[in-house]
Amino acid sequence: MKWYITKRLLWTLVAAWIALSLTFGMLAASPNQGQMQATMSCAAVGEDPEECREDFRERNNLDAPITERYTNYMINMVTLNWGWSESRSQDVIGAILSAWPYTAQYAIPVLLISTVIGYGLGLYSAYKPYTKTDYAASFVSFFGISIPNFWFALILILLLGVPLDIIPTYYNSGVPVQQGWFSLTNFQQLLIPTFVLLTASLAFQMRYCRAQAIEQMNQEFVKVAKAKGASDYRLMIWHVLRMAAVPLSTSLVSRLLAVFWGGSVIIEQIFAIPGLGLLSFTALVEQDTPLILGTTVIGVLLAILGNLVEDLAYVVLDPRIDYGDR
Amino acid sequence: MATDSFENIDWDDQEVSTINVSRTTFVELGLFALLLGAFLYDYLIIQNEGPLVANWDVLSTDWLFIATLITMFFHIVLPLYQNPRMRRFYWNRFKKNQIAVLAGVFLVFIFVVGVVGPIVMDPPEVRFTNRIVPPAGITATIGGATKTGTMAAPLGTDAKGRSILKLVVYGMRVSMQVGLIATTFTVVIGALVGAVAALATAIDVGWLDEVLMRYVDIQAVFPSFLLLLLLVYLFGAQLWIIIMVYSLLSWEGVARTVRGEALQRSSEAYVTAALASGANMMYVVRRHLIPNSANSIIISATVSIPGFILGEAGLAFLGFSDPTVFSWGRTISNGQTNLSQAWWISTIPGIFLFLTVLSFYYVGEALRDAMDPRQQVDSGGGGL
Amino acid sequence: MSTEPLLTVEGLKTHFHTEDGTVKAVDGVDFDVRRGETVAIVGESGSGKTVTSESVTKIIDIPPGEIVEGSVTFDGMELSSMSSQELQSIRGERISHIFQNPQNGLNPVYTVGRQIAEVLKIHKDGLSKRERRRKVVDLLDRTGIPEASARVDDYPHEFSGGMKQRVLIAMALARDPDLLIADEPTTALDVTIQAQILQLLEELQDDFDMSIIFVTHDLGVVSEIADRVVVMYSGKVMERGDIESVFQNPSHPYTQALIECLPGRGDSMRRIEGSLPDPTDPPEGCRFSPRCEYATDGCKAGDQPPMYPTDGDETHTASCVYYGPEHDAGVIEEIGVGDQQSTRADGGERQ
Amino acid sequence: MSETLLEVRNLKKHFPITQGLFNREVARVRAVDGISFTVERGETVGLVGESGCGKSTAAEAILRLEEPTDGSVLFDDQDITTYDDQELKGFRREAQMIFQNPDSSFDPRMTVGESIAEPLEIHGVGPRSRREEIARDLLDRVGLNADDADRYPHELSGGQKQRVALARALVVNPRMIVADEPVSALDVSVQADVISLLKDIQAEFDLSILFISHDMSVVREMCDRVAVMYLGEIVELADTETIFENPQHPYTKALLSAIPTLDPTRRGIDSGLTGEVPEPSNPPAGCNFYTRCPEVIQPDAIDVDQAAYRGVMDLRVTLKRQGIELDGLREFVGLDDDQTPSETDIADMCSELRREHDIPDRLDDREAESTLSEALDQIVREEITDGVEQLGELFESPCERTNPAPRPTSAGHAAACLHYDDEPVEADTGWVPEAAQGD
Repeated sequence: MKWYITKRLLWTLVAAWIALSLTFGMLAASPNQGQMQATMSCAAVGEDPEECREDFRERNNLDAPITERYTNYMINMVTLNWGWSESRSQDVIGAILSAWPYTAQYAIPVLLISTVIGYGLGLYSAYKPYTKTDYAASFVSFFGISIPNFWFALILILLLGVPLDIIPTYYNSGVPVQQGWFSLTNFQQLLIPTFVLLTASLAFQMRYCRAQAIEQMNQEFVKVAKAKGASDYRLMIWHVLRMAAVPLSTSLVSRLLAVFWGGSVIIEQIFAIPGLGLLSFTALVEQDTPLILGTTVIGVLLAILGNLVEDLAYVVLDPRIDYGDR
Repeated sequence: MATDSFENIDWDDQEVSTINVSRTTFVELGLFALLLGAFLYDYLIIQNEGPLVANWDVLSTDWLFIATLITMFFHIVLPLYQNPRMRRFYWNRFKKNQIAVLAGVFLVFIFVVGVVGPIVMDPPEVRFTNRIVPPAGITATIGGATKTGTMAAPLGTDAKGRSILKLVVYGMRVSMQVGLIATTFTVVIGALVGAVAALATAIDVGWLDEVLMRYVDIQAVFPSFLLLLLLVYLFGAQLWIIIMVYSLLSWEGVARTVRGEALQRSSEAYVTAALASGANMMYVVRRHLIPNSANSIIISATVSIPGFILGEAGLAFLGFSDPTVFSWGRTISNGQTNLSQAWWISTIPGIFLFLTVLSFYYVGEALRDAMDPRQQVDSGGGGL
Repeated sequence: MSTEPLLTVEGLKTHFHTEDGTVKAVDGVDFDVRRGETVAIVGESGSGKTVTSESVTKIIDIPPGEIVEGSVTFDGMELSSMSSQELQSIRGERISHIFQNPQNGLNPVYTVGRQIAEVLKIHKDGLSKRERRRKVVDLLDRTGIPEASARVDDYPHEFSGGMKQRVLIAMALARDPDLLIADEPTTALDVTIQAQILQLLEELQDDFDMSIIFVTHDLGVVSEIADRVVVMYSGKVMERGDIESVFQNPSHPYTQALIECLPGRGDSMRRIEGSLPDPTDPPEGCRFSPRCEYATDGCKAGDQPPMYPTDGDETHTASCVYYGPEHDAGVIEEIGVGDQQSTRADGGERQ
Repeated sequence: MSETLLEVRNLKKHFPITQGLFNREVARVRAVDGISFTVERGETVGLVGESGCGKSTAAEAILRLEEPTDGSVLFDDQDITTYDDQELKGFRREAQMIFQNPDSSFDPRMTVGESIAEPLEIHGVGPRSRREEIARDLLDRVGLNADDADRYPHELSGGQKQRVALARALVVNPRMIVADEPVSALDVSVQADVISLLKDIQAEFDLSILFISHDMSVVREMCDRVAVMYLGEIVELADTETIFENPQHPYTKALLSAIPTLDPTRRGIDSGLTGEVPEPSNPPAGCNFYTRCPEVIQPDAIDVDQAAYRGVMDLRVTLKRQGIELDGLREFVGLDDDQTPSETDIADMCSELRREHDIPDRLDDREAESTLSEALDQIVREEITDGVEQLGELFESPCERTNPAPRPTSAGHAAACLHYDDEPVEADTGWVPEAAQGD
């Protein structure tokens, strides 16, 4: 057991290192956007753009050999000194730390609810396959994964926000500060964004759980359990769900993160929620390279951490693993 | 003459077996060579200035689109055409799912209009004279003035007076290009990596398989949308760059499927039978492993196409996509400002986007049921 | 053996509604099982023997399966009209089931002991944790698992095929059932392991005083363990009777054909022409008529002939017109099991 | 040319088990551990044994689908283990294979005609049209009709697919067919069809067949001679009737007595075998079968009832190969973890050990009984190693020391068992049939 866990931890570090190197590689290989932004802002102010470009390269020692820049970049990354954000005039880490609560406040509920309800629906439609409820459930799941989240948000704003105006269509970032994170108004203003994100993640969880559950239900040990006199409830939970949890656990986090990241940038832009999504959006608009790098790396590291959680869950859930193999 | 029978094969002169490239593959390679030649001519000789053919200046995405159409023709349309029995078998099972048939028809419509439309119809032009006109037959009050739509712009116009109908038609082409080109590249790269990995295990070059699969694990973990944003920012937002970035970021699913299929099939009896008759590993890969994974490739492709379309639309909505291209996402985003009065600007393209993506998912589901009975839930047997 | 049968199945019809039509897997089956008796249901694949055994306690999944007709009376209770809760209280308690493929009959993520204890918990045995563990160890020991007390906490993947089947038998006997339905329990096992399992079932049948329904396609196994036998073909019963009379004097042409095409019997093997009928639209008249060498037009019309007694023996009946009125049973030539060399070595010493 | 088409000499196939980062070899699965036999022209030789005995691996090693670890395979007097790729390809044309599972024997995307013609395509024979014509002709010969050629495998039944497999094997006009459990997946009535077709085709084309099966009655129907395999080795080889009428090796006897008979009046199925087949990665020392053999030879020092001796041997085997977990025993007797066992507990535990291994309470040989009860006492008091040693000294059987080579028996054929006196049967091959022995 320990050997497997240490192997997985080592692998997580290697993956993180490769991720950082890849982002550095992409940065180095690209025409440096930050530099273009600096020259443009100088030209606007009337200074000589060429000279601005020179001192920008100076400050970021872009002319140093690649290995030296690489090691600096890595050291900075590891020591959490991720550089200075021009557009927010604060250090990147600070910006991220100030923004993440706004994302977490709706992200965590979305992840939890979509998993609990998603698995519940998935199990139910696997329990009664090819019935009306199953067809209805699968249509809802198709709807959930097909509907473009930004368009769905606009439609909801159009239908609910404008006429019913009790549901705010824009997020007032002051509310959590004055009335606290769990106040009613904060809840109200998060209603539409959470619902939009929820449909997509719920749909994914449901489809995946239904497929795994149906596969497990065809196994012989379910028939044996039924022959033991087990009730349908005990069969579905203790046998089918418990067994499906093994494959489900290997994609619990990464699958959700994939759906989630896409949605959060768009949702926070539409509803002006000052979370990590909006942070990376404004960074891109302002062409603030360090901040862009920061938000991307946070996303990648979170995904890698999620992968580690999945691997450990796999070990706990499936006694069959012979601890030698991957 | 009496039917030939196996006894009278004279084995002495049958020693060497040539690698015979079939006629169709030969034609396909020829077409690709032609395409490459035209591209080099356009790129090097006339430095992409004037139009290449008649008045059609072939843009970067078009080259990719033509290459995709050629690949799709030779690997999907032609094989189905060549053996009717297989086609009938799959069609009978596919048409059991009426919604999928409907979705299929809709997709064909989108594809044809998307390809033909922009050739026939000139691009949407800005005319401030008839800004924000509602669709034909609908009256709406915009900024005090009430207007009713006319057939001139059947679906109404946007804030810059561009006809929504044209925007939608051009949007179809963009979505089709993104979906099909990116998927074709993902399939080609993924199948290649998957086959190489499976082959490596089969001929005991274990470490190569291990390296490839570890990279695939990393790529599977990366949140592709975030990376997309970063790469588009770093390398510019032209459509073909977005498509290539998408292709390079999301082939891991196909690689895993092809590798899994190939490994599982290489232990099947008909592969051992081929080996027992003297076939070498390359013959087995070419004749058995790759064609057999075609089914699961097609299934995973029909699921990845909508993913790419939604991704590009999201990018366009945020304003990071190619400004010169009329993507649905961009049109929806532009309609965001005057959403309350001019609801149609965002809604109509959104409906098309939603239906296209939904259709792909339904067609994908029906294809999986038709092609891969193993994954199908059989009626008898276990369960409650 | 008391005369009142423990289980009586009358006119059982179980159909499956699939996309390409209704599969009439079981289309009118009658048999009964007395206490302490072993009844074998024998037939080839597609004969409906498994569906029959699974219809008794409605283990088949509904939908797409459906028990269209027929009654299943067990110890005075009518099972076919029972609610699923009532059925659940019978399964594992009064009637238990073991299946063909031991390899994945056990849930791989729970220990063997826990899965056996589950039966006791479901049926509220009222034992304390320690007492229940002792009972599980005792059950494992009685089904021949070596070192039972040490192996109770092992996981299924640590057991061989033969051992897993013993665990499943222990699980089935946990609540001391009256009837055990064994669906081809030894088909997936090697012949020496099969011998051990068959012997074990015989011993346990006496210890637990239970009846057994033994479903198999192997006539050898039938003759080893069965008291009475039911021969099924394409969803219907062809022949039924005591083991000696059916094997000494097989009456229905299908039973004869089954016996004669067994390999290793010395004389040349007979082959059955044609192929299995399509379950969605079975042939008219006797189901075996399209492949039967004695078939007359009478056989090919109307519905399946009733179970006529053969040569005056009420308990040995066959569904064939030749044993009915105005037909001459002599037409079907006599063959018997006795006159063929047994594949078992006679010379070798017997333990 | 000599009558023998195939001669296998001391063929071995081991699979290394590797572990850890550098794939160190920690154990070897000795799937085939030195088998020798011959197949004459037009003869059918059966390779029989239970799952895990290595019969399928042997077949694949003979055809070099798996590279043999040791030994040689002579086909037409030439050793194919020395062939290079080109020669091997020529050999492949002469020896073909058919498989157990009809569903996975054919590529689902190829028509029946294409599958049959595939060996021709591999050997570069003629244009497509000629291959197709040959395939259609062959379909008639195996009892199907020519226009089945355009059908796909999923449209055929199991029996029909095995016929097509036979056609595919015949298309290159081979001299030998290796049939790996060709009828095991079929119903009895369909089995009869395929077996009689196989026999007719063998007669028509004078084929030699290596027939692999676990079903003794099918083997009796098909084969002229039978080799019985156990844990990677051949324990007995003779012509079919002798094996069935007068088996010599204890395993063959057990195998035959486990087969259910058709006659209900002669019931009583008792193979007398206990326990399971040992792990091939760590086969028992000496004779492989001693861990389960009902006729295991008692050392001269003792004379005990054979069943009781088998019980003691079972106990010794458990001690040696898996070890005994005393806390399981203590729990069985009702002792708590820390409680020291009283005298009666010790006695109970000893009698439980006896009961679990079917050892009677008292052995009739006085000396054996005292050694046994003393050893049990030590084991239960956790001095397991001394107990094992004590048991070993007295009860060790000669079968544990020597792995017997094949020896002549009274029935006129050889069996690898110490029951028969130690006279070498034949020079090197060991299993050369009497006929060849004579001249």
